[in-house]
Amino acid sequence: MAVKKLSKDKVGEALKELSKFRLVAPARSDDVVIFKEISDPAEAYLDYGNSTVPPKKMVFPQTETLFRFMVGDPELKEKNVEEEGTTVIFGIRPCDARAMSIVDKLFAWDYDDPYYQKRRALTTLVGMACTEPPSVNCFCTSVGGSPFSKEGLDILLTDMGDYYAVQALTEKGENLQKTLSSQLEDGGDEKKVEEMARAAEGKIKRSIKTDGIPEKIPTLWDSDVWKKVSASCLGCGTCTFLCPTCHCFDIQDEVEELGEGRRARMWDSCMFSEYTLHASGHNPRPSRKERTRNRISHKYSYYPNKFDDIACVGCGRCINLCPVNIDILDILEQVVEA
Amino acid sequence: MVDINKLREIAKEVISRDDVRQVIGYRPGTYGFRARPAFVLEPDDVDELIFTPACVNNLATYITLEEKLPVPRGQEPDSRKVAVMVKGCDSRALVQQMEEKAYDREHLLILGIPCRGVVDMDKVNARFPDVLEKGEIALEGDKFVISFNGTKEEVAKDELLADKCKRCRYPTPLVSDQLLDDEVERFAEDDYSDIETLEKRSQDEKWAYWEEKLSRCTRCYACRNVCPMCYCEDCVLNRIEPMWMRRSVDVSENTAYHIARAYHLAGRCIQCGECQRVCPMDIPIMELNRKFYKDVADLYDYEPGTDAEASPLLSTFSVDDREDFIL
Amino acid sequence: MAETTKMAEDTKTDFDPNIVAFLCNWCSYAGADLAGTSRIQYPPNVRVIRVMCSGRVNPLFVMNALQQGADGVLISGCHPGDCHYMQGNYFARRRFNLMRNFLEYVGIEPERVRMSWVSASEGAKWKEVIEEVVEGVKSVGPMDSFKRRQLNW
Amino acid sequence: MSSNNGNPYIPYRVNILDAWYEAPGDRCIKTFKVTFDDEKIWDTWSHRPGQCAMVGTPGIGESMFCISSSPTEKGYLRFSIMKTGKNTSALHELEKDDSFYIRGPLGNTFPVDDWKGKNIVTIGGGIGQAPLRPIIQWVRDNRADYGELELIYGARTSADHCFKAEFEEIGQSGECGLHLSVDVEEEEWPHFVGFVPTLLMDVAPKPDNAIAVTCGPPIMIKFVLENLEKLGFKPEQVYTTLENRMKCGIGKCGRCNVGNLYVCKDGPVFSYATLKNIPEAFA
Repeated sequence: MAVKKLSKDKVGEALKELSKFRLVAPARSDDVVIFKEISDPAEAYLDYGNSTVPPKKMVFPQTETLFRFMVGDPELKEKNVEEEGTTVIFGIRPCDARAMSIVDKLFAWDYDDPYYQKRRALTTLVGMACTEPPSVNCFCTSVGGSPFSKEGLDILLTDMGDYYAVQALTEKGENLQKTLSSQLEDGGDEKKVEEMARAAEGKIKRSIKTDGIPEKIPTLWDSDVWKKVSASCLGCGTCTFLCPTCHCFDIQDEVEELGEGRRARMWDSCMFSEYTLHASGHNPRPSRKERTRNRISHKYSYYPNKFDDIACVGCGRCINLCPVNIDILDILEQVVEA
Repeated sequence: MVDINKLREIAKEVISRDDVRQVIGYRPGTYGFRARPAFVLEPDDVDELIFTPACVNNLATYITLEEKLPVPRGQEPDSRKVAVMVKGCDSRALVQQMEEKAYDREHLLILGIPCRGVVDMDKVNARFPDVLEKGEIALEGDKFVISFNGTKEEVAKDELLADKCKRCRYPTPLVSDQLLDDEVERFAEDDYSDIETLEKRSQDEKWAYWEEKLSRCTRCYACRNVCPMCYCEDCVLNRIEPMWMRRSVDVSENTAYHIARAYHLAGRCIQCGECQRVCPMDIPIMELNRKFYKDVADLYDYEPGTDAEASPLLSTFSVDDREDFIL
Repeated sequence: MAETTKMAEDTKTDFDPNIVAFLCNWCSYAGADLAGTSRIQYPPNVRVIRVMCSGRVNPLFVMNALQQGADGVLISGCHPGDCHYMQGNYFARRRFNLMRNFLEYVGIEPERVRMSWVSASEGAKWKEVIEEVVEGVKSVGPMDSFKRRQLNW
Repeated sequence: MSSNNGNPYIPYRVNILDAWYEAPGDRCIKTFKVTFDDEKIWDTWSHRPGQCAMVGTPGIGESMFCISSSPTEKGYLRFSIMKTGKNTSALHELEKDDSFYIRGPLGNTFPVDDWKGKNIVTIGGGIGQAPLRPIIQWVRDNRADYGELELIYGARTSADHCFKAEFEEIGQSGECGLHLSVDVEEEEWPHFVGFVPTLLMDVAPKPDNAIAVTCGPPIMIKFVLENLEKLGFKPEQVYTTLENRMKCGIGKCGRCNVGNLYVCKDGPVFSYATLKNIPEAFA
């Protein structure tokens, strides 16, 4: 499909048009950028690097009801995800969209996860290409992505100065483009977009050679490397909660007075001590060493083993926000050297 | 300024002792201006140690963080000392831990670093964005000297100084076995103006203020885990029976979490500011802790982390405690 | 009484607050009991939870009550010096003085968390305390902000 | 799956036909015999020996347990549950005619079809007999397909023995070898005294054309595996089951992995040949 143009002074109008869906866009709260549902186009903050919390929470909410119940009543009321309607995530970065297509595989593995999949099917991803890397710690090009990656996206926008180049990539994207037909113009310059994509790749400063890492990691089971890289770990959930591919969750029942309750799932982190704690008190991963080993192994060995993709898109959030500067690239370098 | 060679020399001496297991200090980070904790196990490792205004972490956390794993049959537990480098503020965490009898003083070898202030890394990154190459920060007089990529820039101290340092009343460690530098005179006072401003707002304004901040919380528990005073082996947050704190994330649960966290630090928080520093969502957590800190000082004339011989505030009382709020 | 509360505003008088009271077994519970056996009339808004001592009351209890829909919480124990366990009420006093100030700081009105000393012989005082607590809670209205909201999916 | 619209997170309600205690104590074991509240679920339900189900009650939680009845036992499922935590304590409160909820069947199965024509040895300890029971029942109900069946089982005391009545019946029928043990000497105990791995060496089953299946406390499994090796069993002839903390049971929630295998979905049944290469399996 031909590349269209969305003039920057028509962005507000386009967002207004899109707000007939559940419209999600980056917004500011103090100095933090977060993706959230917006009703007013003015809330959208498009001059952003990347959000602190990845937009995965829009298809995989941090807390999600699975079903409701009344204690003692046999009837269980399943949550109807479809009620939420169509969602448009406007301005998602290519790495975060790619993360979704990676996590899709897990949620469709043998058992369909109805909550995730229904919501995913109802979601259209309008990506914003990274003409400049959002952070110095971006390394998407090392793990199979790129600042202009189209994987997982339905539409890709590229900031061309006074307009956005609009490329529809899927049927969903084309449909959305039709919705915006009165805001879009013809004449986007595809060649220029490609040129910018190449230039953007060159601006990614950090990198790691991932060849051989998935095979190497299992051989390092007893290696000192894990103790070394986890010594300063605090065991908090920052790296996992802010990771666009981390998908582990806990399931808890919550009951209100009068017996009304719900079973809900919520994000969990493999870095928490209680994550693997048995009811007997035994913990197969008793210290931060084992937990760090599992986190890195899961991303760079177990996941690619099962689903072919490394479960890391190189967004750099865990590096930027780790309280003690544990740096996944630093760990991987030590893995390679070990 | 701490002489880096002297620091390494002392660290080398310490780690070479038979009764010392490790030295916890600082080393350069992996990118930009960051520094990170260093765990020195061998004399040769001391060469990576540094101390600069980028060394923001409170290393006292690691004293209580280490898991107490079962000792394999036939082996003796490692009872050697842990040596730890602490700034003035960090040292108060050790004092408070000792006041609470978290461990034996004998367990520690404290290397005190008199400190003239550390930077707020967010302010540094805002001022010098996109620096990947390893840069250095030094404090010279009332200026920070920032060098990276062959350039050198001076910035007024006040511009990059961490907020907690602007209120620091204990720049020299309150407890140490050895000071790595000359004592630093107190250079700041705390007037609690930030807390008072907030106190004066209406109830609705206060709730709205906190609702906006706390609704951002992702409950990653970085603030809990980084806190040197949060060292309960069985945290109330991990309890499922009874479940005091739910894991689900919404304004009510998040507020409950932050109230509980702050309350559990009442009379214990030593103002190192780590919780607020590590918060990825920029929640002003210290404004919660400081409210308790201020009230504890006003009502009970108590300052946590200043006297290892004192009794913890809430496990003691005075018959004359104020009770004008009681019906 | 040590602290005066605002009188209920006209607009809020039809609001019937739920108040959870944690009463110590030895004094306040007996005091409330005495009020009952003496047929003293007082507002019926209080749900009593008996604890062995006011020192047993964890601030998490208070928070949980507010989260679960209580509009106000009262903690009541023996007068200073009278604690069955010698010191429990002194610990409680420190705890809730700080807690109350703190809740006010995050926007939860101090009228919602009250503490009182009521002895086993003070049936009449129990009535006064309850009246004041209820008036206080009425003056600030229902507790909506901190209440759990999970019931919408 | 009929009544949950294919949503694997929605549990089925089951009614307790019968419930009884197997073993006393702080960590007592209770067996539940249940059937589906909605009889129609039986039409679509099929499980195999070794498979599991998430068992629990909405409002309390759920945890993973093996289905301790064989598919050859029609009209009911059995669960034998040790009282350990919040959920199991709540389950232990339940009696005949009460209800709870299950999700399943989950996980893989013992390859009982591949074992046809072979001798089978089961080596169990304590509650570890629960996943072995469906195999025993399956073999007994398909007696002609299998060779000799040898049961080795032990617990701390005779009172701690699970499935006492069934063992007694099996012992009396003489249809298979039965070897019981207690850890410590007690009066009037006619059988072996000592730990299960020792009993195993005492029985010394022959490895030829045999399959050994073991389940029990980790320390027992460790020594049983060693001893089986001494007896000449090859890793491919030895099977065991693993357990870990689980939440979803369907390979999504992430926590139960050992190495790159999810115990809930790739397991709980593993051959020792597989586990030997996964250090985390015995963590």
